[in-house]
Amino acid sequence: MADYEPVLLRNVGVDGSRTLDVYRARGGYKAAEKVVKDMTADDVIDEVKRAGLRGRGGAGFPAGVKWGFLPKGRKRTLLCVNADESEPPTFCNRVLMEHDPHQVIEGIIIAGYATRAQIAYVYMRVEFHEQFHIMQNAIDEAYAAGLLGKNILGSGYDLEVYVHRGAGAYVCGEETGLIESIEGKRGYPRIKPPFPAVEGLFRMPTVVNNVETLANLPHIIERGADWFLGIGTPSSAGPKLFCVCGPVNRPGCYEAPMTITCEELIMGDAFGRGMTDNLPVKAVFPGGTSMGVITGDELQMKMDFDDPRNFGMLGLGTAAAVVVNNKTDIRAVLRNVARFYALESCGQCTQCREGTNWMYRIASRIEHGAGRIEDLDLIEEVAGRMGMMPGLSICGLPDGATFPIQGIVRKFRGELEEHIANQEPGKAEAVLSVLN
Amino acid sequence: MLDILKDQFWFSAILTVILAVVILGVVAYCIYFERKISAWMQDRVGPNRVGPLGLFQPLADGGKFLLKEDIIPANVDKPLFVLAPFIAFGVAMIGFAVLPWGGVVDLDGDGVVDVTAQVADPGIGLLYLLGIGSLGIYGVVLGGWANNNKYAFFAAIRSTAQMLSYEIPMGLAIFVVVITVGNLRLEEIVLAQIGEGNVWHVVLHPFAFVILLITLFAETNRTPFDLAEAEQELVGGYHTEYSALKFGMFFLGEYAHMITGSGFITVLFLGGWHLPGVPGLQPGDVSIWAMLFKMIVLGAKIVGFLFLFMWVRWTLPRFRFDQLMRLSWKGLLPISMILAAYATTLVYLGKATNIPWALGGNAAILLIVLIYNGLLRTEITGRQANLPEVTIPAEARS
Amino acid sequence: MAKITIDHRVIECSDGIPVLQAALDAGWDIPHYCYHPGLTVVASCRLCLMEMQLPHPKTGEMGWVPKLLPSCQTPVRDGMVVRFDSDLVRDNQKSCMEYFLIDHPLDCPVCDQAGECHLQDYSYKFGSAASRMADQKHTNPKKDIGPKTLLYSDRCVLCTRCVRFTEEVSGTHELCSVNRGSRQEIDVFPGMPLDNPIQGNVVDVCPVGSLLDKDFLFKQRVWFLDGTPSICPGCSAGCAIRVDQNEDVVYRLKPRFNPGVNDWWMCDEGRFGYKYVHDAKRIAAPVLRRGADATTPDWEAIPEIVSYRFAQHVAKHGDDKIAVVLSPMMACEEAWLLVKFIRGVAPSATIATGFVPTSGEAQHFPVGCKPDEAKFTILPEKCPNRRGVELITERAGGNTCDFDAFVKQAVGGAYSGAWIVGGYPDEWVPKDLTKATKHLKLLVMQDMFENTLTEAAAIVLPACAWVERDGSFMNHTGKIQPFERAVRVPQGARRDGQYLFEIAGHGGLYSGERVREMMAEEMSEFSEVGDAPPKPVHQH
Amino acid sequence: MAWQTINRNEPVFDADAPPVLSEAVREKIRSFFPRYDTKRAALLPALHVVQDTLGHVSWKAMAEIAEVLDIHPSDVFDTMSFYTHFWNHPKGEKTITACRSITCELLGGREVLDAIKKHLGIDEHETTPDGKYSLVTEECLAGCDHSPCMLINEKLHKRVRAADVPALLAAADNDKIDIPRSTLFDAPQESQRAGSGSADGKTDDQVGTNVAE
Amino acid sequence: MIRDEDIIIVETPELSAAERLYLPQIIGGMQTTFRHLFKKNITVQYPEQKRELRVENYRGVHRLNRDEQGRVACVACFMCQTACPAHCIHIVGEESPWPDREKYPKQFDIDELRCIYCGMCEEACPVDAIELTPEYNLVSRSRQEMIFDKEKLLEVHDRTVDVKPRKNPRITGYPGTGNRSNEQPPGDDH
Repeated sequence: MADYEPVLLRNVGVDGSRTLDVYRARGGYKAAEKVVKDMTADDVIDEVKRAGLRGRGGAGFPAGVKWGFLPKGRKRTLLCVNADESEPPTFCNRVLMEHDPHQVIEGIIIAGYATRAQIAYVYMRVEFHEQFHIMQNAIDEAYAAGLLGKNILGSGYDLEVYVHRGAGAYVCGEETGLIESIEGKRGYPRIKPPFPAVEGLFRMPTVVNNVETLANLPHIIERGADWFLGIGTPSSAGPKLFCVCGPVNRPGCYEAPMTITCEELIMGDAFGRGMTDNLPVKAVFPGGTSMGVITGDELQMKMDFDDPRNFGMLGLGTAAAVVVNNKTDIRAVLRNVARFYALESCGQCTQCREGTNWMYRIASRIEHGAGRIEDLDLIEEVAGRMGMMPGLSICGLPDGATFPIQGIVRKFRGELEEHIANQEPGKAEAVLSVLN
Repeated sequence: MLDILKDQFWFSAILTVILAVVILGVVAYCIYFERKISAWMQDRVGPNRVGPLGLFQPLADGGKFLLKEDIIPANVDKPLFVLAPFIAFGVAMIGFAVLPWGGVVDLDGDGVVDVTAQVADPGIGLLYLLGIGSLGIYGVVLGGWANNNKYAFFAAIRSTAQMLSYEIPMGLAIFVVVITVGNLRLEEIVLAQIGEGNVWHVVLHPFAFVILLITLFAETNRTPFDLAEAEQELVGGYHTEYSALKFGMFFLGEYAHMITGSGFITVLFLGGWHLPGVPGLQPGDVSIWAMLFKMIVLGAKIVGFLFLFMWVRWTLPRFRFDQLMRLSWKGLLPISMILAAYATTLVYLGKATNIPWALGGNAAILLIVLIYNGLLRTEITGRQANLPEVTIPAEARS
Repeated sequence: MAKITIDHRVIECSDGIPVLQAALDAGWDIPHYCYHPGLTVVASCRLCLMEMQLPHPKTGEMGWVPKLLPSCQTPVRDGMVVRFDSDLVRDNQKSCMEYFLIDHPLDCPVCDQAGECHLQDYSYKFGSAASRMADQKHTNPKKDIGPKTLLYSDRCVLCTRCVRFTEEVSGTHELCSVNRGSRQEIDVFPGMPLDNPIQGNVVDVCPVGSLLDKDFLFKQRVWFLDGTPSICPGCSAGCAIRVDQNEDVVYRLKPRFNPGVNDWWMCDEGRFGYKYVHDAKRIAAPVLRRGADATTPDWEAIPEIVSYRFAQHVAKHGDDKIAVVLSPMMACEEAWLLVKFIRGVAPSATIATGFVPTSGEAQHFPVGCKPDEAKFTILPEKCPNRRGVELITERAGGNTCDFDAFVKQAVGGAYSGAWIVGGYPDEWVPKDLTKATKHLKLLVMQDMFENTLTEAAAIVLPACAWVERDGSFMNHTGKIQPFERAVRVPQGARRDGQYLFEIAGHGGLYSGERVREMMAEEMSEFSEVGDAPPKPVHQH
Repeated sequence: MAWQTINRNEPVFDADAPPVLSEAVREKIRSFFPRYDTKRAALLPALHVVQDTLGHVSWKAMAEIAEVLDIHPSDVFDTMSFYTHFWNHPKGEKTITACRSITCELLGGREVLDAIKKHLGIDEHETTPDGKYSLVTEECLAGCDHSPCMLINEKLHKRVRAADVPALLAAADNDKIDIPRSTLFDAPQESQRAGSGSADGKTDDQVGTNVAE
Repeated sequence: MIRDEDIIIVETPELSAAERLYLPQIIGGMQTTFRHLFKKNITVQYPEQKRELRVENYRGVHRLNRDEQGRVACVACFMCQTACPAHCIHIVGEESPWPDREKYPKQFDIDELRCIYCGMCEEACPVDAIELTPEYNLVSRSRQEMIFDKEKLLEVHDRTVDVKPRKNPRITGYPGTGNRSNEQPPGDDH
């Protein structure tokens, strides 16, 4: 893939890539101008639909279709930009906003125009301090240049873009949680239906799109849907940002079509460049932790929207891979993942609120050498009893908790059992009897 | 002093006083022994708290009877309610009047018989006894009626029926003796069992003895025939509402009745004060010491019967009422009728005191009874035949 | 009406109600915590999930949805097929119940909710016998969140009904949930305790023993209590309530579902306003005064004494000098019996309606809403039956007047004989009326507590509290609602209805229903009152 | 001890004390109103501004925010407690947010965290006695390409080694970012950061908005 | 519901001729009773002699246990009052003055005269606070004395503190019965 020319990341590394001038000099805002001046909203939607742009936030829902759900005779539409990138170990949105904020803003203008939104809220997680300032500065610049605000580029289209900072809640990355959070409430995901496209922020039709999804829009408009479809496979078209991190030689965010395999992502010269100290890969969370885990033997998995399902994963997710080498104790990984979901569960649905926490308690007990063999079955069963897939929860967070934990217990059961067998005899009973 | 005693009237008077005291004492101690014997039979100790060996228990009981609140419930028939226990007790006591306690007595040793050791010696002594005995039921019936309590009333009715049923075989059994002796005076009946060629009637008529014994249980309301006070179904029976002294009277009456009955059967069948071959117990021994000896012997025989009464009570369970009736009407009555007829026949044949004849007859009757019971009485007859038959499936039989 | 099929049984239900509600109405015991018909749906307890057939988004054909759907949130559609009796559903219930109990302290023995706790009931019915949770339980603190309410947060299942209640019904927003995930708790803002006039309902909506009433705390175990349907006499709203008593002691009042009147709620004033029932100072026996000496006559003699005294009075002073004051605390039946009696002995006697205690303004909830949008209202008229006695007075015809007019005339000496009914829990006698007693040669006073009038009365008859009587009240909208007797009268007293029944010349035992039948002959309003109270649409 | 009762009837601050939010801060909060349809939606920005101004959001501040936004204080408490970012008790001048995501943990995040704890002598969610540093952990800072990383106030420190920690903490401007700051959520000019010590002089019980592990 | 196969039909035995006469049986019975006249008594002279209780789970006077700190162990849950078939327990609960306990009995009365000593209270108690001691010597001079209040029941505990009443082993070990919470509940053998 060495010959792949980055599109989304084309400005990364260019001096002053954050500034409007540089962005414009490199061809920016042409698409936005084209859209607001020459195209109707439906044209834009059709183009995006034709390109088959699937949401990059994790669920992979086609963006054009999502826009099509908006009710016909609506008075107002609101656009929410999901920049609440909290999934470990995902950071591609950060890279986009940090290095090329105007690309995102241009995407917002196009999406806003297509959905006839007058206001766009960029919901950005609070830990993105620098990125917030970069983004806000870029927005200010865009306002000054007439790219935002009233009558954009003289087209008569108005769009206000506000950055709304989150405050440290993973679940606000869920679209309805994000909406609730903007409304100034706790970030409880809403029950669906009604979907946000019908009744979202402030009970108005609302579109929620990921930063990366929006960053793709200028290129689709500029180069056409056919170009977009020419990259990758028909169902997984277009450029995609991949993150790779952990004990690899060159962790980072890379752009590639969705035809690469996980192995290439880790080992490829253009990507991770292999493991540190050449240690074997034990496990990879190829799509962010919530999508599940593959073992070192399953690295041939393709990083597209479909193939991960064949490996017991929930989906492609954010395509951010964290690699675990064989020096790592799988129990620590299990505990870390379990802790993340236990602490980030919003607490609305019983199964998720209690189940994630229960899993964490079991996982940390196992890590401390006080596990029991039956705990493995238990943690797997608990993990199997939550999530949106069996209909047991409002949002997808518990699904995200299910897949990595079930994956770890299933795929590394032998190792876990070995640890339990080798732990200090009687410790589990001792710990449990102290607890109760 | 002695002269006064020579007068039968004064002798009887003094005897009455002595007897009354002694019998009351005996009655009281009967209760004590009843409890003791029942305890022994059940491997217990019995009363042992009041006095040595619990001997003062009757006194304590008596004191209690006297001192307890005497309740007369509302709506009872007051006069009868009060009267009934006295009838029951009084009637039982006056039965002693005709018992021949010690034959005839020569008080001063002058060879002339002065008095009879008997309160009264009427010619119809036996009839007196029978009559008085039947009166005993009066107390029960009146008590049960006066209680104004349905259980007591049931008891009264039961008693009546029971008494009615058992007096007939009893009368017939006595008839056997009377027809054999040919006299109703009790002293004569005793004497008829003594002397050459005479034996105790129990030897002569064992069947009649047994029947009289059984009917006596019924007459005295003792287990297994104490249906008039069946606690299970009638609370306390005829004395449900009685308490304190009146209850005590019923209680004492029952024991007095037992003593009378025992004396009665002793006189009729066991030779009264006589023991064969024992000097001092023969008709010729008329000294005052012989009289006392005779009295003791008769008393001992009575005590023996009392023991038998108690023994049976603590052995046998109570009859069901239909069983009680069946026993009387279908068992005792036919047998006693045959006995009476046979005894009459013997007298007619002049073989009234002939032992082989008498025993032979008894043996024949026993044979008939056994044959009837064992061989003939296989069919269910009468109303019982109309009962629906219970069919048992073959596979359920195991 | 929509027809839906639940477990092969077809039921009819109104359009658009949740499937859960339809199933509950049809008699299924569907476990649920967060759903309450009076509150918004949050679908967060995930216990009521069912399998459903929904139209396919593309083809429109009905087909089983592969996942479970929350029945509280899915509205019924005609022809819908729902499966409750399925392994998938049961499996979820079982695991869900296990999750609920993960951090639950299992302190049922000391929990006042035990016995009416849905955590207990559902665990028993839908849960598993043992918990596999072996790790340390997380314990949340107990909080004193208000003057009348305690919050045991470790028993909480976070259904947030209470929070929604304060947001949506009371509109006072005291309660909130704090923190998130498994550390979430219900709390109030410190210094702003849960203290609104209808806060007691949060205890009722709480399906577990988390919110508890300080008034009832540790007093009784609920399984000892017997509930009697009744009507709250606290104001003229006529809220349907349940009187919970054990051995003739009232321990608490609970609201009963009464659509259109109080729905599921009741106010604290009514809830805790029953205490006077067990006041030791209550008049418990009739008193007869002749000059200075007072006697207590037998109840059997009362009808004769009263009739005789009135007849004598009429003979002496004429029948237009007699007045009767019907208290709005009386039941309609009692008022009617009294009117019948008076009109019998003195046809032109004046019938006056009694003193109507009022306090403040009507309070509408949610706080700050318009009166016609109110979900719950506390009325200023602190008596249950003003409209009832007014109706009876009006139908009685002849001389009638209102209370103020009566007082004026009585002070002026217009009456020489009067029967005044009180029965108010508080001090009520106006000063003027006390002055009027000097004109009253025959005063029959029927009241609960001693006051200046009972001191002056020739005959004092004890009035009973409403829990001791039965009858019906007419609320401010004119709805006649029957209530039943919950406890027996104090020793020595007798039910008002009973002695009025006898005084009015009837034999036998008084019963509200029997008198209503008699009343219905002349007042059609009372012909269909005797219906049973409406079936509770929602059990908890 | 579940039986020990927390009394919520008594206010934890003095209602008569002077307001902790200056008019400038209130004005700043109000400036967010036009952005949203409801006033309540300005709650998160308001909390950011107040935390920026006072260092933390005290009970009194919550009540005053509620007043500005025209909602009940409990709603402020409710929302605020959901988010881990807000403190309802005083925090240090510099907040160290150590990342403990899986990537950081794989690359030595635990050692870094331990080094910070050891160096400052405090545990998570604690503040040094001199009020200089508060330590919290975050699940992921989205800096996985530079793990292990940590934030000191707004500055992201990348590839931190346990050995670097003392030097890093000692550096005076370790919280300065070299990007032009947007003033959108910043405190109004005239107010100064309260640093340690709460504005109403009271420390309250840990109803913690920060979820403890 | 009784199943058909569980029904055993017993036929009346046929009586022999001798049996029908009843006399041999009567005599046999009388022999038996007569023999017993001379047997050794088994009576124990109770107040003077006292016999060891042969049954370990004898259910005598109740006691109200104390916890380690000497306080009444009862949590006033009313379970015993609920379980009592004779309605002889009367409890008045109150908020406890101790920090580790929620509720305690302000008043705890057992009417020992009404009690039928069935032991249900013991079974019902979730904290093993009420137990039936093997103490059977229960006398008094008035009915009032036989209504044991809390102090008196605690006194019984102090007196019998060393006696551990034996309980049905099947019942112990439910989760939540205080110190035995880790045992598995019975279930399989039902």
